[in-house]
Order: sequence, then structure tokens, then C-alpha cells
Amino acid sequence: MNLNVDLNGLLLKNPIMPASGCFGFGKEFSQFYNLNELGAIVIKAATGEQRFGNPTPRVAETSGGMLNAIGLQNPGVEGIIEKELPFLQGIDSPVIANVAGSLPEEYVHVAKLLNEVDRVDALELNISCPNVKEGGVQFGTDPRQAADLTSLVKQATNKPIFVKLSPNVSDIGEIAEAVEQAGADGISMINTLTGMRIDLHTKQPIISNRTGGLSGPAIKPIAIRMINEVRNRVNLPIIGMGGVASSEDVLEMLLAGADAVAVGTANFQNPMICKEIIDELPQTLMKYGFQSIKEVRNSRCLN
Amino acid sequence: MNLNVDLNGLLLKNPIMPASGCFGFGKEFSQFYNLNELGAIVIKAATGEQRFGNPTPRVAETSGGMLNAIGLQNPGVEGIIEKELPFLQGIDSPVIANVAGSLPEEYVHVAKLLNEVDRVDALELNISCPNVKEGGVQFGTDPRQAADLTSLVKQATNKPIFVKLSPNVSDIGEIAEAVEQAGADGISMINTLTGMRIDLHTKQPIISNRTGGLSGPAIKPIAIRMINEVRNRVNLPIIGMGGVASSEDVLEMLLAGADAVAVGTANFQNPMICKEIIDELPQTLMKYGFQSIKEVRNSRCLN
Amino acid sequence: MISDLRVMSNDEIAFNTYEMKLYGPAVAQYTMPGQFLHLRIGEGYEHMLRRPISIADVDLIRNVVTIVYKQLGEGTAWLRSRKPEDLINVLGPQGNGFNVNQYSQEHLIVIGGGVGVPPLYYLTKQLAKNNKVTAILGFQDQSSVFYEEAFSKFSEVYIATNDGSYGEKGFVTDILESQQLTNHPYYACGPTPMLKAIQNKLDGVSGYLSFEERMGCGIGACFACVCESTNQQGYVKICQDGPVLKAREVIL
Amino acid sequence: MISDLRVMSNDEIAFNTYEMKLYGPAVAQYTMPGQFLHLRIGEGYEHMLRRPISIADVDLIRNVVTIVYKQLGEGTAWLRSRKPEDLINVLGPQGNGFNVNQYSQEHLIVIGGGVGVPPLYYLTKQLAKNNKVTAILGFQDQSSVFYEEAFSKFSEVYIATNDGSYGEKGFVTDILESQQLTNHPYYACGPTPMLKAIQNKLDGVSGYLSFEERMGCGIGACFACVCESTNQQGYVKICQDGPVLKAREVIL
Ligand SMILES: Cc1cc2nc3c(=O)[nH]c(=O)nc-3n(C[C@H](O)[C@H](O)[C@H](O)COP(=O)(O)OP(=O)(O)OC[C@H]3O[C@@H](n4cnc5c(N)ncnc54)[C@H](O)[C@@H]3O)c2cc1C
Ligand SMILES: Cc1cc2nc3c(=O)[nH]c(=O)nc-3n(C[C@H](O)[C@H](O)[C@H](O)COP(=O)(O)OP(=O)(O)OC[C@H]3O[C@@H](n4cnc5c(N)ncnc54)[C@H](O)[C@@H]3O)c2cc1C
Ligand SMILES: Cc1cc2nc3c(=O)[nH]c(=O)nc-3n(C[C@H](O)[C@H](O)[C@H](O)COP(=O)(O)O)c2cc1C
Ligand SMILES: Cc1cc2nc3c(=O)[nH]c(=O)nc-3n(C[C@H](O)[C@H](O)[C@H](O)COP(=O)(O)O)c2cc1C
Ligand code: FES
Ligand code: FES
Repeated sequence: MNLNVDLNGLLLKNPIMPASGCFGFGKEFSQFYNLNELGAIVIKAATGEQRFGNPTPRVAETSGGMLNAIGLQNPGVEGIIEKELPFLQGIDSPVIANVAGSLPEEYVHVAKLLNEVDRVDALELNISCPNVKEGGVQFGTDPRQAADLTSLVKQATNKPIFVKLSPNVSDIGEIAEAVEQAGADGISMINTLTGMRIDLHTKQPIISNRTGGLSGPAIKPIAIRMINEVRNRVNLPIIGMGGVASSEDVLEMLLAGADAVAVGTANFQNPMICKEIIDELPQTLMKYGFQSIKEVRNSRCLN
Repeated sequence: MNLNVDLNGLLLKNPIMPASGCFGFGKEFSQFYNLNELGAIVIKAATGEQRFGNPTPRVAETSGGMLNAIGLQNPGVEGIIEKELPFLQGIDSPVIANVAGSLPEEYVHVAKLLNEVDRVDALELNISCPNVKEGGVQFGTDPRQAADLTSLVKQATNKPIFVKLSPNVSDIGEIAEAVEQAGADGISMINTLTGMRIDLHTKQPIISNRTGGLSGPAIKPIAIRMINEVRNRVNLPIIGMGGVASSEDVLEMLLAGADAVAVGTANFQNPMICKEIIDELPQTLMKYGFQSIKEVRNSRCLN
Repeated sequence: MISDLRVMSNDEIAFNTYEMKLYGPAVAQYTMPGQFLHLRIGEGYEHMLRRPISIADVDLIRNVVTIVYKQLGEGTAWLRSRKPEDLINVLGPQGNGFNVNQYSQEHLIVIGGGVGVPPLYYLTKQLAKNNKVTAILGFQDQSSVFYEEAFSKFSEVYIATNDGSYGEKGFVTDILESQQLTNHPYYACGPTPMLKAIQNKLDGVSGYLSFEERMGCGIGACFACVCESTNQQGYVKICQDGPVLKAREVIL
Repeated sequence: MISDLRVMSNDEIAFNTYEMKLYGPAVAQYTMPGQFLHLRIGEGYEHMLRRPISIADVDLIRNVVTIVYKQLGEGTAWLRSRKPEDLINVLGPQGNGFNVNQYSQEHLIVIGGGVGVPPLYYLTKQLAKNNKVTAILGFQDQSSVFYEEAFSKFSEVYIATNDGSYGEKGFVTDILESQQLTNHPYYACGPTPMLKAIQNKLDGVSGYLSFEERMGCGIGACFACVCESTNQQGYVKICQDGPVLKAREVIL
């Protein structure tokens, strides 16, 4: 079965990719399968300078999910370009670089540098990281700021921009419409929901940052709902994510309105999951009566 | 161990109560244990007139949780007063009546009628039901509307009012502050998060209302975070809920800042759960070094 | 009542269809056919909702209950993976079952479709003590057929399959017609479209239907399983007022 | 490498402490002491994070790996409930283990605390081939002590318990002092406060420490398990660069 998808000009051989931050820069997972299997590769957030992230513990388990507060640790955009991207040189799947920052200028700086790199095929604008004090999520909760940042970055690059939305908002459709109007080429959703756990022994938050982002199957119904809401209001391609752990979940997300699907937390439970999902997808589509991805699109569950 | 708690004058023999909508009006659960065991009994939402609710299916399972869209089915406030409350006459635990409506006038009407009923000890203002077209959640997402409704209802009754907050907002602390200033006697939180699931066979939402409210252990980290956020901004007593299924969960919620804890979805998995939690609570508190509820309060995990 | 029952056996008896036998003292209460057990699934919190499964048979001497289930989703997959000696937490018996004392010396019809067949077996055993019973059982195809022989000990049995690979080709309603069984009191359990067809075909005849609806609590507290009804309050709860209801009590 | 290993045995060997033996062809790769296995917990999606547990011993002839774990939370409770013949999904061996070829004909010290003791057993067996080894093992109290006899086959063994109910009363560092063992190359594994105390006491002596940190992926991709380091990039990942690191490489 032909699994190709076209995200507003970005062509993928199949709709499956790892979610940013859950796959590093690809190297570690290449010991489990050939990265050419992937529809795309979304790499970890890049900031203007190297960041060391939050103190540990940075992760905690929850029922059907996990909290994380890595705090955007990364070697900085130049470090990524020099040390991490060369490894992906031989891979023919598109690379989507996740862009983060504290100020709009930092986003623009990162986007400009990545614009010069052939190995980067698209940018994902992370306006939704709940784990850093400044930047990140505040751009993602106010439609005006989200739109302004989107058009600023859009001016700084020729590559397609997917804006990654935060689910920690009253009205996600409003943000999606704002970034569509500001020139986004697509939408990624959802980032993590802000959560917290308290260690009963120490009486302190388990995550040293106090709060962390909740991800995993626990949040899938929220992701499905939000993707469907945005699908009903916006025409941009959507990279859907949030709790996907099986080919059935992928189909559910496609029916909700996603055009491609990213897998995050499930990579930790099973490092082979992306490949397994890609292998199973044709069978799963057929099981539910679909002969192609296009037929799934035509069955989308719209209002 | 003395488990008494004082919620701004509402005295409970222990901090545990069932959550509204998950316990009917008490009768069915009285076959499993004596309702006098409970710290309080929160009954199902009352509206001005009888409501028949949404078409079925009204529930669906999710990882670590469930979706529901009952749609406030209830016999109406007068029906509840006549047919349901008499059963609770012999019980000495306080009864908290959940109040819902489409318009502010309906809330006021319900509150006035309940104000005349001795068997009702407090009201829980449901401004957060995501499953009805009008009313409910819209009052819970706008601080101004939440405050206005609170003061209107406050004028209509002498009973203490707990305002039940929606988690489907960008800033729950803002709503909590607004209802505190408007005269609320306490806060209940959280109601369900709006979610969706799609049936792969029918390609339609499983819940006939399309979306439903997500509850259960899956949402506990979000509840803990929001309770902690509100605790840091508001002095009112908080009835915490969202995913509680064990006495450890209760302790975690108390440490986050709740004064009492309601158990919802877990009653479906185990109808004995409230009694089991109450029985285990003293041991669990001692296991983690507490001799009283007061000591737990003093260890709250504040900013 | 909540109790842990111990698995004795768990065998495939037809395509994707399993018969499980469970035992424990609580089974002594399972006297009414048509009631269901609300089974806890898995450990921990992944599955917060129990699954309703009908009582298919009870051995009150050995305290053994039989259930028959089709593996569809995660809950029934978990049931399938249970092994002898495992415990399953059971809430039940729940709901309102079939009234078996209403008739004697009558010719009664039991009509089952797919996994609606199991509760009719315990019913048929009881009805057959004082009545003549004819069982009409509908299945998808030959591989799905089960309990034909078991029923034949207590009743005349007709089988219909959708594709005609076994018994008569067609639906249970076709057999009602072809065998001229449209004037006898009946008891039916199966998918909603089947119940609808029966209600239409046997309009005016006294009958009982057993309904399915997605459930939350299973005990009447959450209003998840409500169906519109012709009764005074306008609705019934399938878990409490049902699953068995008079044929014209529910608006399908 | 990901593989399903089969449980052979799972026995309590000290208070709340269990020894599990697992077998499968993948065990042939488990040659380096100090590496860990990242174990999948439960079925379905309740537990999305694997649990890191050290390799305690390996029988390369029978392809059997031994792990020793303390039951603390839900993950280790699930491990405890595994029965012979059950399968456990294992990612590993992960991380950087102890270098056993650096020394020969030396007097080496292995220092373990609580569940830091297990990886030192496989290490000691290998070190003892060419060296004299002294093992200093610290436990909470008498009921927590395990593997004393096993170690004594390959090394001199000192036991310390916090409450003095067995061996010497006090900490492993007290034994280092009292036995004048502060000048030998060492290998240590245990809770962070113990590692800190050892680093202080044995400052200047060449040593290796094995660290614990909460993990996400366990393979170096998620940056959950990062520790500040004196190395050039300023940090190490415990799952990939560790868990075993040179004593002065990490800032505790
Ligand atoms: C009163 C009653 C008696 C029943 N008796 C039997 C029986 O004897 N044998 C048998 O095989 N099946 C029976 N069913 C149907 C059975 O409950 C479902 O097949 C089963 O719950 C599916 O669970 P699952 O986890 O495998 O499927 P999933 O689709 O994964 O289940 C997800 C959720 O949907 C609910 N659900 C899915 N299908 C149904 C359904 N048809 N009816 C009610 N809830 C459903 C589940 O309970 C669960 O909450 C009965 C249903 C009811 C209401
Ligand atoms: C490299 C390494 C090797 C280890 N070897 C052993 C061993 O051989 N024997 C043994 O008993 N224990 C060992 N541990 C500790 C062991 O991983 C934890 O005790 C275990 O994960 C607790 O899981 P739980 O579900 O029972 O506890 P919970 O507290 O319920 O676990 C919740 C989460 O916290 C994590 N977590 C909790 N405590 C620790 C900890 N101390 N270190 C890392 N993560 C933790 C869990 O992995 C899980 O993700 C090792 C840890 C590391 C990092
Ligand atoms: C450990 C971890 C690190 C993450 N880092 C990033 C990141 O750097 N940038 C980003 O946009 N999202 C990041 N995310 C969010 C994921 O990309 C994804 O949006 C979210 O986890 C929901 O998907 P999931 O439920 O499949 O994990 C991270 C998530 C996790 C669990
Ligand atoms: C089936 C069901 C019905 C509910 N009905 C109501 C209701 O009538 N009024 C209300 O305020 N909350 C209602 N809730 C929300 C619960 O009271 C509670 O806030 C929520 O479920 C989170 O708690 P839990 O995770 O313990 O279930 C309902 C929840 C469920 C699952
Ligand atoms: S399932 Fe709760 S009322 Fe029927
Ligand atoms: S656990 Fe993911 S990098 Fe170490």
C-alpha cells in the first residue's frame, strides 16, 4: 500500500515520525532499525546557545504516561548543525528541526541558521514547551504572540514552518487560526499538558522543576479532541501527536484530522515502535476497510 | 487517628467523599457499605427542570481513564428533593448538592430551592460541565462570568458554596481568584478535561455527543498541578479530585493543597473504593510520617 | 456483591468465542438467568471500566458459573489470556433477569444472536422444566456456531447463519416465519438490529428482550446506560432496570 | 538489543529483596559487569517507563542472567509478581560497565550499599581472576543482608549495617577506615550519599562509581538522566556514558 503523504509540499513516504525530544538526533535509534523507514525525523529542540536544562529528576511515571521537564537541554543550534546533523546525512527521510527560544529574536536566529542547512527540510516552531521559565509556552497561549512569532520566523526562512501548539489553553482553535493567518505552513499538535507529582517520602515534587509536561496514552483523548477541533477550523496540514502507541492509534488520529502522526513517549516503552507501526499500518488500514491513506482522509470525522 | 476536617465551617469526619455524578444519589452504593462512613456525600447535578441527557453511548474507556457525556441527566431539582434526598435522611455525613444550569437564573432557581432543604449542607456550583451545549463550561472558562455567577448564587442561599472549576483553561488560578473575590466558600477541582475517541469501525466518535469529559488516573498529574497552583494563589478550602484511586493518591492531593478529596471514576472500577480509602488512610498517613491531617497540611508543597 | 472468582477453564468453543468457567461461593447467588456479571479487567488503572458479560450457565451444586464471550477489544483480550487458578474480580449478579415463572405448559421461543446466545442457555434450562422450548440461534457463519448440542438437550433448535454455511441461510426472523413460530411468547437477546427486527415481526406477542448498552458503574448510579422507554419516567437504566425488559418497554 | 527473557526463578533473598533468574539467547551478550537491563513493566500502557536494574551475575554457559531488586514501587512490585515461565521484555545490556582489565595482581576494593551490591558481584567474580578483592557491603540491618556467602567465594568480605544488627555498626566508609583500606583502587555502587562519602574519603585514589538517576529512554536519546560532569561537554548521560564513571568525572 502506498503510504505517501504530502504535507503542503513536504513529501513523506509514510505518515509516521518520532516526536521531538523523544528521539534525540536519531543516532541512538539507528541501532534498532534503519532510519530510512521513517516518514520523517523530528529532532530535539534547538536553541540559540547551548543549554544544560533543568536539574534532575527530570522524568516521572504516571498512569498511562509520564512527566518530563528536560528543560530544552541541547548543544545549541550551531552544535546541532556541526555535531548532530552530519549523522543524518545519509538518510533520505526529511528532517524536521524543532526550534525553541526565550525571545522572538532567539527563534529567528535559530531559524536563520537552520535555513542554511540542506539537511533540514522543515522547521517545527516550539511555542509550547512548558518546562522553561521564559519563552516556550507563553508564545503558545496567546494568539497574538503566536501569530507575531510565526510571521517573524516565516520571514527568516524559506523552509516550511510547522507551529507546535500547546494544549494548556482554553481555545486551541483560536491559536491555530492565528498562526494559519500568520503564514504557518502546518501545525504540530499537541505538546505536553502541564502536570505534577509529589513524592510521598520527601513531600516534594518528584520533578525538580516542580511541574513537567504530561505525555503518553493518558493524553490521547485530549489530543484527538484538539486535533479534531483544529481540523474543523483550519486548512493547514496537521502533524498529530499525543499518546500514540499503535497503528490503531495512528488511524484514530488520521480520522480525527491529522495528516501525519508523531510518536513520542511510546519510544521509551518500545524503541522499535515507529518501525513496528509503519510495518503494521497497511494491514490496520485494510482491517478497517481502507485501501489508501487518501480513503482515510475522506472518512475524516468532521463536524 | 482523628481524620476530621473543617472546610470553612463545613465539618467532615474524614476528608473523603464521592465525586458528583459518580455516585448517583447514594442509594446504589449503600448496598456496599454504610454511607455514614463517608466524609461527605456529593450528589449528582441538579438542574431547574428534569433533563434526559445525551444520546448513548455516553461513556468510553481510555488508557487509565474514561470519557463521559451523560449530559446532566437528572430528575430536576424538585424531583431530587422529593424522590432522592429522603433516602439520605438517616445519614449523618453532610450532603453537598451539585448545581448546574444553562443560564444564571437557572442556577439561582436551583440554589434557592436547595436552600430550603435541611438535608443539603452545601452547594457545589458546577460551572465546568463540558457535556452540555449551553451553560456549564462557559461560566467556568471566563473569570468574569465565573465571578458574577458565584455572587448571584451566593445571594440566593445561606449554605456554603463550593465552586467547581474546569481544567480546560489557560489559567485556572485566575478563575479561582475571581470566585474567591466573588464570595465563594470553597473550591472544587477539577472537573473533566474535554476529550474524544473515534470508533475505528464506524469512523464516528464513540461518544454520541462527539466529545466527553476525561476522568480517572490519567488526569491525576494535571489535577495535582492545578490544585497546587490554586493553593498557591487562594486561601479557600479546596475539595480536590481527578484520578484519585488510593489512599496514597489522597495523600498526594492533600500535600498538593487540597483540604478534602473526592473520588469519581474509581468508584466504577471498585464500588468499595471510598470505604477502603477511608479505612486505609490512617495507616498510609503514618507510613509517610504523619500523625494527623493537620501535620499533612503543614507539609503542603507550597511554592 | 463483589467477589473474586477463580478460573477453572477458558476454552475457545467457536471462532474467537471463548467459554470460561469460574468458581467461588458467591456463585450460589447466581440464580436468575439474564443477569450479568460486571468483570474487572486487568490490574492497576489501565482499565477503569468493568465489562458486562451475561451468565450463560450455573452449576449451583459445585458453585461454578459459565460465561461465553467473544474477543473484541482489550477487555475481552484480557479475559482470553486468563489461565486456570487466576482470579477475576466480579461484581454481580447485576440487573434484572428473565422471569422464568410466568409460564408453564406453554410453547416458548428463545431467540439469540451471536453473543446474545449464552444467557438464553441458562434460561432455556429453567424454562424447559415446565414448558416446551424452541431455540432459534443466529450466527455469522459456521465457524461462529456454538452451544447447538447443549440447547438440543432442552429444546428444539434451529440455527441460522448469515451466509448459509450452517443451518438455514438468513436471519433468526426468517426462521420465525418459515417455522410459523410468530405467535408464542418469546425471549430474545442479541444485537440491537436483531432485537428491532424481532420487535417488528412479533408485534403484539408477549416477549422479553435483553439489551446491550455501554456501561459505567453497572449498578444504576451513573446514568451511562440509559435507554428511552415508554414507562412513566421516560427512561430505563439497562444495568439496573434491564438488561431484560418487556418488548414494548423500550423505544429502539 | 531488545529481547524477551524467560523467568526461571524469583525468590526473596532478604527483607523485601528478590533475586530473579532469567534465560534466553540474548544473555550471551551480557559480558560486562556494571551494565544494566532496562525492563519493560506490565502489559498495555499503564507503565510507559522501563526500569533499570543492574546485571548481578551471568552464567554464559546456560545463558542465565541474575538480577537482584528491592521492591519499592509499582514497577518492582510487578517484577515480584512474575512467575517461572513468564516472559519479561528486556532492553540491554545498556550503558557503560566496569573495566575489569585495567588491573592485575592488585588489591582492589569493591564497595556496595543496599541494591548497589548486586552489580559488584558479577564484577568481583571477574576481578578476582587476576586480583585480590576485598568487598565492603553496607546494609540497613541484618534482615537486608544478602550475598555475603557468594562474595566470600571470591573475596574477603566485610559487612556494615546501619544499626549494627549484623557485621560492623556504621557505614561502609567506617570499614574503609578501620580496615585501613583507603589506598586501593576501588569500585563502588550504592545510594548517592554513600558515593559522596566515598569520593570524599578516597579522594585522590583511583576509583569507579556506578550512579543512579531516573531514566526515560535508557539509551541516551532523551536527556532525562544527565549529571553535571567535569568533562569537556559539561555533562554525562548516566544511561549511556554511565552508569559506571570515573570517580572524579561527576560532580555530585
Ligand atoms: C448486559 C450485557 C451482557 C453482555 N453479555 C455478553 C456475553 O455474554 N458475551 C459477550 O461476548 N458479550 C457480552 N456483552 C457485550 C460485552 O460487554 C462487550 O463485548 C465487551 O464489553 C467488549 O469489551 P472489550 O474490552 O473487548 O471491547 P472494547 O471495544 O475495547 O471495549 C471498550 C468499552 O466499550 C464497552 N463495550 C464495547 N462493546 C460493547 C457492547 N456490545 N456492549 C456493552 N459495552 C460494550 C466495553 O465494556 C468497554 O467499556 C454484554 C453486554 C451487556 C451490556
Ligand atoms: C543504572 C541503574 C541500576 C540499578 N540497579 C538496580 C538493582 O540492581 N537493583 C535494584 O533494586 N535497583 C536498582 N536500581 C534502582 C531501580 O531502578 C529502582 O529501584 C526502580 O526503578 C524503582 O522502580 P519502582 O517502579 O519500583 O519504583 P517507583 O518509585 O514506583 O518508580 C517510579 C519511577 O521512578 C524511577 N525510579 C525510582 N527510584 C529510582 C532509582 N533509585 N533509580 C532510578 N530510577 C528510579 C523508576 O524507574 C520509575 O521510572 C538501579 C537504578 C539504575 C539507574
Ligand atoms: C522526554 C520528552 C522530551 C520532549 N522534548 C520536546 C522538545 O524538545 N520539543 C518539543 O517540541 N516537544 C518535546 N516533547 C513533546 C513531544 O514532542 C510530544 O509533543 C509530546 O510528548 C506528546 O506526544 P507523546 O504522548 O507521543 O509523547 C518532549 C516530550 C518528552 C516526553
Ligand atoms: C460519569 C461521570 C459523571 C459526572 N457527572 C458530574 C456532574 O453531574 N457534576 C459534576 O460537577 N461533575 C461530574 N463529573 C465529574 C466528577 O465529579 C469529577 O470532577 C471528575 O470525574 C474527576 O474526578 P475522577 O477522575 O475521580 O473521576 C462526572 C464524572 C463522571 C465520570
Ligand atoms: S452503567 Fe451506570 S447507571 Fe447503568
Ligand atoms: S534515560 Fe534518556 S538519555 Fe538517559
